[in-house]
Amino acid sequence: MARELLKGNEAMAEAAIRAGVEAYFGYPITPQTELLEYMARRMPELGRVFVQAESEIAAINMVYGAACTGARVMTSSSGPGISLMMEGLSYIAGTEVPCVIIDVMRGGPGLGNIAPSQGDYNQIVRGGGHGDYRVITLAPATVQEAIDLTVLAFDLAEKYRTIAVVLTDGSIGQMMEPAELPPMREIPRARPEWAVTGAQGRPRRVLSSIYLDPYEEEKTNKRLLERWRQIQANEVRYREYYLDDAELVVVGFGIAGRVALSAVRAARAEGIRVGLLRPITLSPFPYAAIEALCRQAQAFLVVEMNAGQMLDDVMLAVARRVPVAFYGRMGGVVPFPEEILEEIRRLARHLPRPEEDPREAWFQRLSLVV
Amino acid sequence: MARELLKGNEAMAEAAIRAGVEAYFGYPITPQTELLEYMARRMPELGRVFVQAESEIAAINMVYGAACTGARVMTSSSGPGISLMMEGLSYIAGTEVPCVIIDVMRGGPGLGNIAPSQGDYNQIVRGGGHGDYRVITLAPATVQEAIDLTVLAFDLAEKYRTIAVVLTDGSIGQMMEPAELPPMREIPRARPEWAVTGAQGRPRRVLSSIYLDPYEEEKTNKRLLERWRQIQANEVRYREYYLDDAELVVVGFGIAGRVALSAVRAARAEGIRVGLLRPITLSPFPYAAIEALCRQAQAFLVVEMNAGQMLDDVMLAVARRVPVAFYGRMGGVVPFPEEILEEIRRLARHLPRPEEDPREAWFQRLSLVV
Amino acid sequence: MATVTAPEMTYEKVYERPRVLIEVHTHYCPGCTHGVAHRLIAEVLEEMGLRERTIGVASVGCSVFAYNYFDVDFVEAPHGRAPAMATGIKRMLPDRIVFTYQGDGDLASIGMGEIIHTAARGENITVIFINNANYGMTGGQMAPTTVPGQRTTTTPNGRDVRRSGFPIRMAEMLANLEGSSYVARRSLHDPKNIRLAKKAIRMAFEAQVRGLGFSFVELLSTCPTNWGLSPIEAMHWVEEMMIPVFPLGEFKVPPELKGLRV
Amino acid sequence: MATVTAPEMTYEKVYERPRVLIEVHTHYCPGCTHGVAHRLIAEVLEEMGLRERTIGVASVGCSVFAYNYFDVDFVEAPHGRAPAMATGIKRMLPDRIVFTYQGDGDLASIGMGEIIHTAARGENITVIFINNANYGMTGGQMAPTTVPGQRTTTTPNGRDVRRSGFPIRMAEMLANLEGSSYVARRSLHDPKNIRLAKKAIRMAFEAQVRGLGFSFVELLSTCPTNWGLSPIEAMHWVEEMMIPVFPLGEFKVPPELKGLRV
Amino acid sequence: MAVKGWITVDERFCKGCELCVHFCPQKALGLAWDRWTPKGYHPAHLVDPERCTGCEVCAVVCPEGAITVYRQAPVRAQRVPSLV
Amino acid sequence: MAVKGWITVDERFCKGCELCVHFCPQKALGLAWDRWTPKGYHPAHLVDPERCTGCEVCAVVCPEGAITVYRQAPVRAQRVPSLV
Amino acid sequence: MQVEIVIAGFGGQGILFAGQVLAYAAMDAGKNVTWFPSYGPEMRGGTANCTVIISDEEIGSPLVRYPRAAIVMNRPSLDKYEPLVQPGGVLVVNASMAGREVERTDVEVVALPASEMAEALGDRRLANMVLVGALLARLPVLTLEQVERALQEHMPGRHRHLIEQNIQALREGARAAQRAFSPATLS
Amino acid sequence: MQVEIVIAGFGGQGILFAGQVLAYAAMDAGKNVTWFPSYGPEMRGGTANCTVIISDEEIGSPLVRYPRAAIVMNRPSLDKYEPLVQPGGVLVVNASMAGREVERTDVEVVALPASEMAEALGDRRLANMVLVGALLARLPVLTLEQVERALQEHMPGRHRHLIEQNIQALREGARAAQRAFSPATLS
Ligand SMILES: Cc1ncc(C[n+]2csc(CCOP(=O)(O)OP(=O)(O)O)c2C)c(N)n1
Ligand SMILES: Cc1ncc(C[n+]2csc(CCOP(=O)(O)OP(=O)(O)O)c2C)c(N)n1
Ligand code: SF4
Ligand code: SF4
Ligand code: SF4
Ligand code: SF4
Repeated sequence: MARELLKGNEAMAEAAIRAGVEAYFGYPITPQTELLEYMARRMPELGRVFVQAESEIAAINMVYGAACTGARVMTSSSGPGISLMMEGLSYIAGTEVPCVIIDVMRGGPGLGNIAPSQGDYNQIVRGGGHGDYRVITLAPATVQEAIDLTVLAFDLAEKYRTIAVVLTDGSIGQMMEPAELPPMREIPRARPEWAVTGAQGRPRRVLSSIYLDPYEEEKTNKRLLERWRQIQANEVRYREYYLDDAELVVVGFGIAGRVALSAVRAARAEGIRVGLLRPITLSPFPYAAIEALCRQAQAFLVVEMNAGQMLDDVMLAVARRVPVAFYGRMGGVVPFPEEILEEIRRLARHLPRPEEDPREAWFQRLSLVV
Repeated sequence: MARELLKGNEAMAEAAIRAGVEAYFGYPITPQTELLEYMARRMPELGRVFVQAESEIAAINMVYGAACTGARVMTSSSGPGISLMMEGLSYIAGTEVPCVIIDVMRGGPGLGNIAPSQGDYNQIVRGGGHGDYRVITLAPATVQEAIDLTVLAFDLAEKYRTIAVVLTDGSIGQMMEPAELPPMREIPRARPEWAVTGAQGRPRRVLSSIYLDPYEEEKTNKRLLERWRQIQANEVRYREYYLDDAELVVVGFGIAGRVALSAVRAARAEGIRVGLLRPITLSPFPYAAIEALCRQAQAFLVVEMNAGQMLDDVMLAVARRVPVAFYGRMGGVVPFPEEILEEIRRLARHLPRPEEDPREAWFQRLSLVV
Repeated sequence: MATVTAPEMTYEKVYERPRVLIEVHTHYCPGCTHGVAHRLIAEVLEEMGLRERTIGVASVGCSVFAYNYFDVDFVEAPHGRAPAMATGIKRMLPDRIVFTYQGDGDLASIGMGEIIHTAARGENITVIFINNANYGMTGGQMAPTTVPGQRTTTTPNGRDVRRSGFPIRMAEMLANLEGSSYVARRSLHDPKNIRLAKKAIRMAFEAQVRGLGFSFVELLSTCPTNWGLSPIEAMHWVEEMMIPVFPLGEFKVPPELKGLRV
Repeated sequence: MATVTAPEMTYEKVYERPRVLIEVHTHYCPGCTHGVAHRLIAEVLEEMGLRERTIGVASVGCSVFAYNYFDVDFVEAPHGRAPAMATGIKRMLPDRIVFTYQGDGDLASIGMGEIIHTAARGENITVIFINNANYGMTGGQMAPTTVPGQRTTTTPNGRDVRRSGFPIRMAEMLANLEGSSYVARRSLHDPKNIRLAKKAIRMAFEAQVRGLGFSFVELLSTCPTNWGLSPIEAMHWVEEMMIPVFPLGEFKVPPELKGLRV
Repeated sequence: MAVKGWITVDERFCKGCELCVHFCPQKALGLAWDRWTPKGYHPAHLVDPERCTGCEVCAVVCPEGAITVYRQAPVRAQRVPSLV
Repeated sequence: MAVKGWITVDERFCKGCELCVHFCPQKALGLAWDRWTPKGYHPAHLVDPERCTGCEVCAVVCPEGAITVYRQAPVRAQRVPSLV
Repeated sequence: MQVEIVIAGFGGQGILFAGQVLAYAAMDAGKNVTWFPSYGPEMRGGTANCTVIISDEEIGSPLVRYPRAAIVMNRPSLDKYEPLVQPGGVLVVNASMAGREVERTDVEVVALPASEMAEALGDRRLANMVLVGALLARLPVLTLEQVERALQEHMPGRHRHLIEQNIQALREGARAAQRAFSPATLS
Repeated sequence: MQVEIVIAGFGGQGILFAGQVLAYAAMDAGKNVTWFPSYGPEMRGGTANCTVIISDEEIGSPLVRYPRAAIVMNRPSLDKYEPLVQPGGVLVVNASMAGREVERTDVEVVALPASEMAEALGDRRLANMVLVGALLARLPVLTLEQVERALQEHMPGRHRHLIEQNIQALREGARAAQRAFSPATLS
């Protein structure tokens, strides 16, 4: 298909439609609203379901109900709205039905602002809802990736009967880039064997997240864990740039990873042996890939648009074998390549000790500018 | 004062009252309900405010409003109800007003069950709401501690203008133990200089979490971060048992830490040099204390009633200097001391390699029993 | 069950437990009329031949285990969100019969937003609303339907309307929304009223079968355990204390169902 | 401002901007009647001498920045939760005057539960409800108050009541709750109605001052930007399209305020 | 003379709540104080078969759907109408 | 003869929405097309002072509280009543 | 020295109260004690149980898999806890509701028709105290007097009129336990 | 080779559209391109801007601190972006609204009375295209033809009747830019 100039939010909406989404339930919130509005136009045209819910809580529970029928369903929101979905997400996880959530992050905490941010990494990756559950988290850095990962999200969610989140932010949601949309898929008529559709000519089915007996609940927790282990084994994804001979490794996801790429190129132009690892699946996180890089890298630089959330995952992988530095902007500020280039130069000049706390050094420097 | 036989939930309620709580807003949920019911009786007697909110969302926002007047206020709930409070908590954090939340954990995810659990560690400690914020998290292991930490929670919340969570579970909430209540405190008449009370003879005040300009929001994020650094510097708390000559160190919080204590004693009786570190502040987490123990310990055993959440924090502190093993029960199952004793014995017999993944070994053993 | 034969002559079965009710012992307290409501719904589904087309949505409350008792497909919703889940299901499967079964804490307190908007949207589902004037499952706290002066564990001196507010009449509120088709309040406190309650439930499902939109039946129900009354005393308490606050009747009957004999 | 002296004789000031309105340029679009509502509230607070005793609760919507415009203490609530925050404030400071200012998405959609329960509790606060038939701040999506057939960005072919439901009349709904004291719906589409709107706002605050419980004023307001109309066209649209769906009037006047001349 | 009726109580379900006993217009029912159900309740039973008219009232009020009602009639193919 | 009135428009606030112009019963107001406010709008002003009666209608409809209204009267201590 | 006691039976048999009485007595005796109940209205209709641990040192786990003693007041509880009592421990059975004999021979067994004995004392619901009395006769972790004082001190106001009855039941149970001497103790 | 262009001015001046036209042209020319807007209704009334990056290789950051070129359509935008344009870069100014002279001498400056020129072409709102034309005359990252084709290809249906006007404006701007030659380029 031909390349079109597409806005991230609308591209993800159309990608979901081509992937065969049968129902969308959502509520307006900047910087995600274009996705909702696109669905409001297109879904009825296609005879599919669009409902503007009265709230994000209603939206996630409509998704929950629709998912129980075995249909491909989704919602999308941002910060405050996502927080309201936490109970519903925990129920969906506990009921083991698949669904897709697109989270277009904005500055927080609280009402904050509508600028691009990565402040909700922990909320999504470490589970903002109650109970032990994990969700697949995909982080696009371009409009094309936003399209591809939206489609992938549906496939993985169904394959593993889990929640898949496309975790992006206002920058990807609002920017336009040339991208190619996938062909329109057929919507499968058959429903999975667990779906609730009316007990016609078969024993009745029940979908619920309640297990009053702790030992039964523990079995369920274990089942979720088993599934998560498969996901960890099969679904880790990331992209590498200039890593072959890299002595310094920058790690960043989404838009931050993309800004870092410009900085890495500039640093290379200055002769600095630096590369970039951009995690595409934030969970499962590419621990092994980063651990492997410890053998070649003299230091890591983690770049995020938050106070250091993915940083913990990198630290867990590196385990202080080599030094880790951190650079973060917060509250909706998108770093410029120049800032990251400066950090790379500093690392090239002087390596911190592995036992140093990267947050400490960062905070000291931050205090000078903010 | 004399020791009384007190039920955890009621002890925390009375402790809050003695600490001068002026308003309680809550909603019923097992295994926390006795706390609400106790407040329903006592608060009106004392001429203080009790409101049964229509939902946990209303409750946390009533707390938000009341906190903005500079009063000592609180709510309490469990799993599903806490998840519904995530948006409100993020707003409160972003507005920098103090309040206390008591979270009496139960089995999850979803509706799950009402048995004791520690499955919500990540939700509270790593921030279940959107945006960059941290909350002080206190984990009692006895009814006496539940009392003391409830009082402490109010003092710390006000000192740092932050949210303080007493993170406990159905076992502490429901069990009875002899404990001593603190004397009744005076309620301070004076309101803090930021409180919204009507602009009488002073410039008006505004409390909000919105900072439309990302650079302003970043300043706010930094202010929160600064405060968090102070909290990390001043407020780390934990308890040590038999650590002086310990070669094996068990780490567990709350009821799990207490069960571990029985196992440690039994192991000591068998001549195993094992000790226990029980974190009392889960955030700020006692990283330094655990890091220090790496010099003396041959291995750590992390015991939790979840699939390994605090485990990540221990791993961050240990950084694979020495092996870490994990033992978890999930879904509301409380381990018996015998189970943990068996894990200690195994460690004493054979040490894993530091690079081994503790979850892997645990999961394999778990598969045999669950 | 085979017909029982009395010594001298034959008897014929005139009533038996509906097959839609699964043959298990329920967890409800002795004398709790949740059980009556269950039986009436089961009878209606059976008489209308809807069992294989029906999907139930259980809610959080004593009826959380309702899915154990009906021989139909079921899901269990988060507290108060059953109407939203039902909306999701019905939009995907418009030709199925979808009903929620909710208590008064669930529907009228935490679930107020969902029930009103589901009614306003005119979702073609049926809602069975059990009003027992308190939160049963959690041990008898005040509900939005708790009557003035009623003692509960959170209104130990009786509900003081100045501090704890006034009871909310859901049936009347929902009847005023254009999206609702059939709305009635009935009571389960004696045989006569139980018969009327069944008629209302029948009407509600008839409305859904005809695609007339949101149908709602509020049932005044007992909670002997938390009221601290015997099952029989509880039946009287409904009549004396609840009905004056929650008048019985059909508040909205769509023209299509007027004069329908059920 | 000094009095202006026209060449031949003296003029005296008969109206000036209320002092309770801070002297700043607002972020509202030209001709948006959010500004009129602000001015009326400011005038009432000034006339009643309540400035120093008042605490406002802003909500999420175009009026999110209301706290920048009133010279009174203010807080800003999460979307839909202003009544809960106001409850928390009022319970701590019963002698202060607490009001919320909420849009129709905020109050009637996501905030439905909070507004109904706050009214049912009879919280002694005042709620100013701006009904502009859509979500302004986020760019003109459907609101619960969007009138049938109205085009919005989420009802591109006009609101189809079968798919998107019917508009909700908040004033009528809240008037039916025992906890509410004064409830009115007014419009801001011309000078005569603006004068009536101010009277209603005055009555609402009078009710709170007297401790009569929950008071509520719904104001039909314009959103020229998202309606795609000029400010003047928008005023006419209110009259022609909204008033037929949202009748004006006082739906509940407490006896204590009957005959009060304001 | 009134129709002759008969009822059976399924003791797997009965909880001895006595609602049937209370509402029976003929006062034909009672609890069996000498027996326990598997769940530990005293079940209801027909204490005075002579009085039962098969009016179904007991079945109408039974929360457990434990009661089956029979009525005298000439022998023929069974119909099982439901309640009300 | 009608009361003589006068109005001033505070150009810091005016957004040129023309509501005052539209509703002025005397058609005494208009926008100043030759001027911009600091925020880039054409402000309203009194185009025909002779016609203004000080009826306050413009101030009543002004969303920005930008209008001050004066009315002819014998010189004495000022009272500043508010609207309505 | 630490002693763990499990009390189990139907809801309504006064299981939790019996445990609380022991806990109060232990507290007043200056010992460490924990009382851990099965909880939640969701448990309604099911069986109730509680674990009381009395110890001289700080108590670790409030739950144990193998208690030192158990009082079982119905059949399901007997089936559940008979296998768990520590060898040499004490198993007190309400013979009125147990519906079967105890099989284990390595524990001290006291089986009393507690319900009937209680009925004789005027109220079936005193069976729990009868069995507590019996337990104390065989497991001298607390004296009868200490428990009686605990009843007097801590019985909630609205039930004070029942104190005497409860004390009677305690003593009756203890006396009966002395008489009914089980072989296991001889070994 | 990568070129960054910032376009800034009041909302309603067609800022975002001007950027999109460039982006479409770049895409059709087979180049990599990103279009990054200021966004959100919350921005209402404020100033609008967008950043267009055109490059031969995969584009990293869609935002830059120092753009190669800037089109500023009002005073605040001039104040904000004049200092940021790269030395040797291009600064295109709508003289009708700028309200002051450009101070920098190390950048190529094109200042045109775009609003008046647009008015002459029949619609003030064509000023954006006038300035885009001017930019392309000095920064040959795309040809006029490519941009004209982009207008024809991608102009949304309901605005197609405006295509001709827009093309006129483009050409007019380019022509004017050739004439108005600024000293900076000589240095
Ligand atoms: C979000 C959330 N809050 C609270 C609870 C706890 N809870 C379980 S049942 C219940 C009350 C149910 O009462 P009602 O709806 O009246 O039904 P009933 O039990 O009276 O039949 C509550 C509050 C929960 N499970 N989830
Ligand atoms: C939980 C949450 N959901 C969504 C939003 C996004 N949001 C901001 S304003 C708004 C709509 C406000 O519309 P309305 O209440 O009608 O006020 P108006 O802007 O029309 O004055 C929404 C949905 C949010 N901030 N928080
Ligand atoms: S608690 Fe009340 S509502 Fe729940 S089952 Fe028992 S009697 Fe019924
Ligand atoms: S968007 Fe609508 S409601 Fe918001 S300020 Fe503009 S005109 Fe007013
Ligand atoms: S009504 Fe039903 S449950 Fe109750 S006693 Fe009679 S048969 Fe048993
Ligand atoms: S009404 Fe007010 S804002 Fe509008 S033009 Fe007149 S003075 Fe200006």
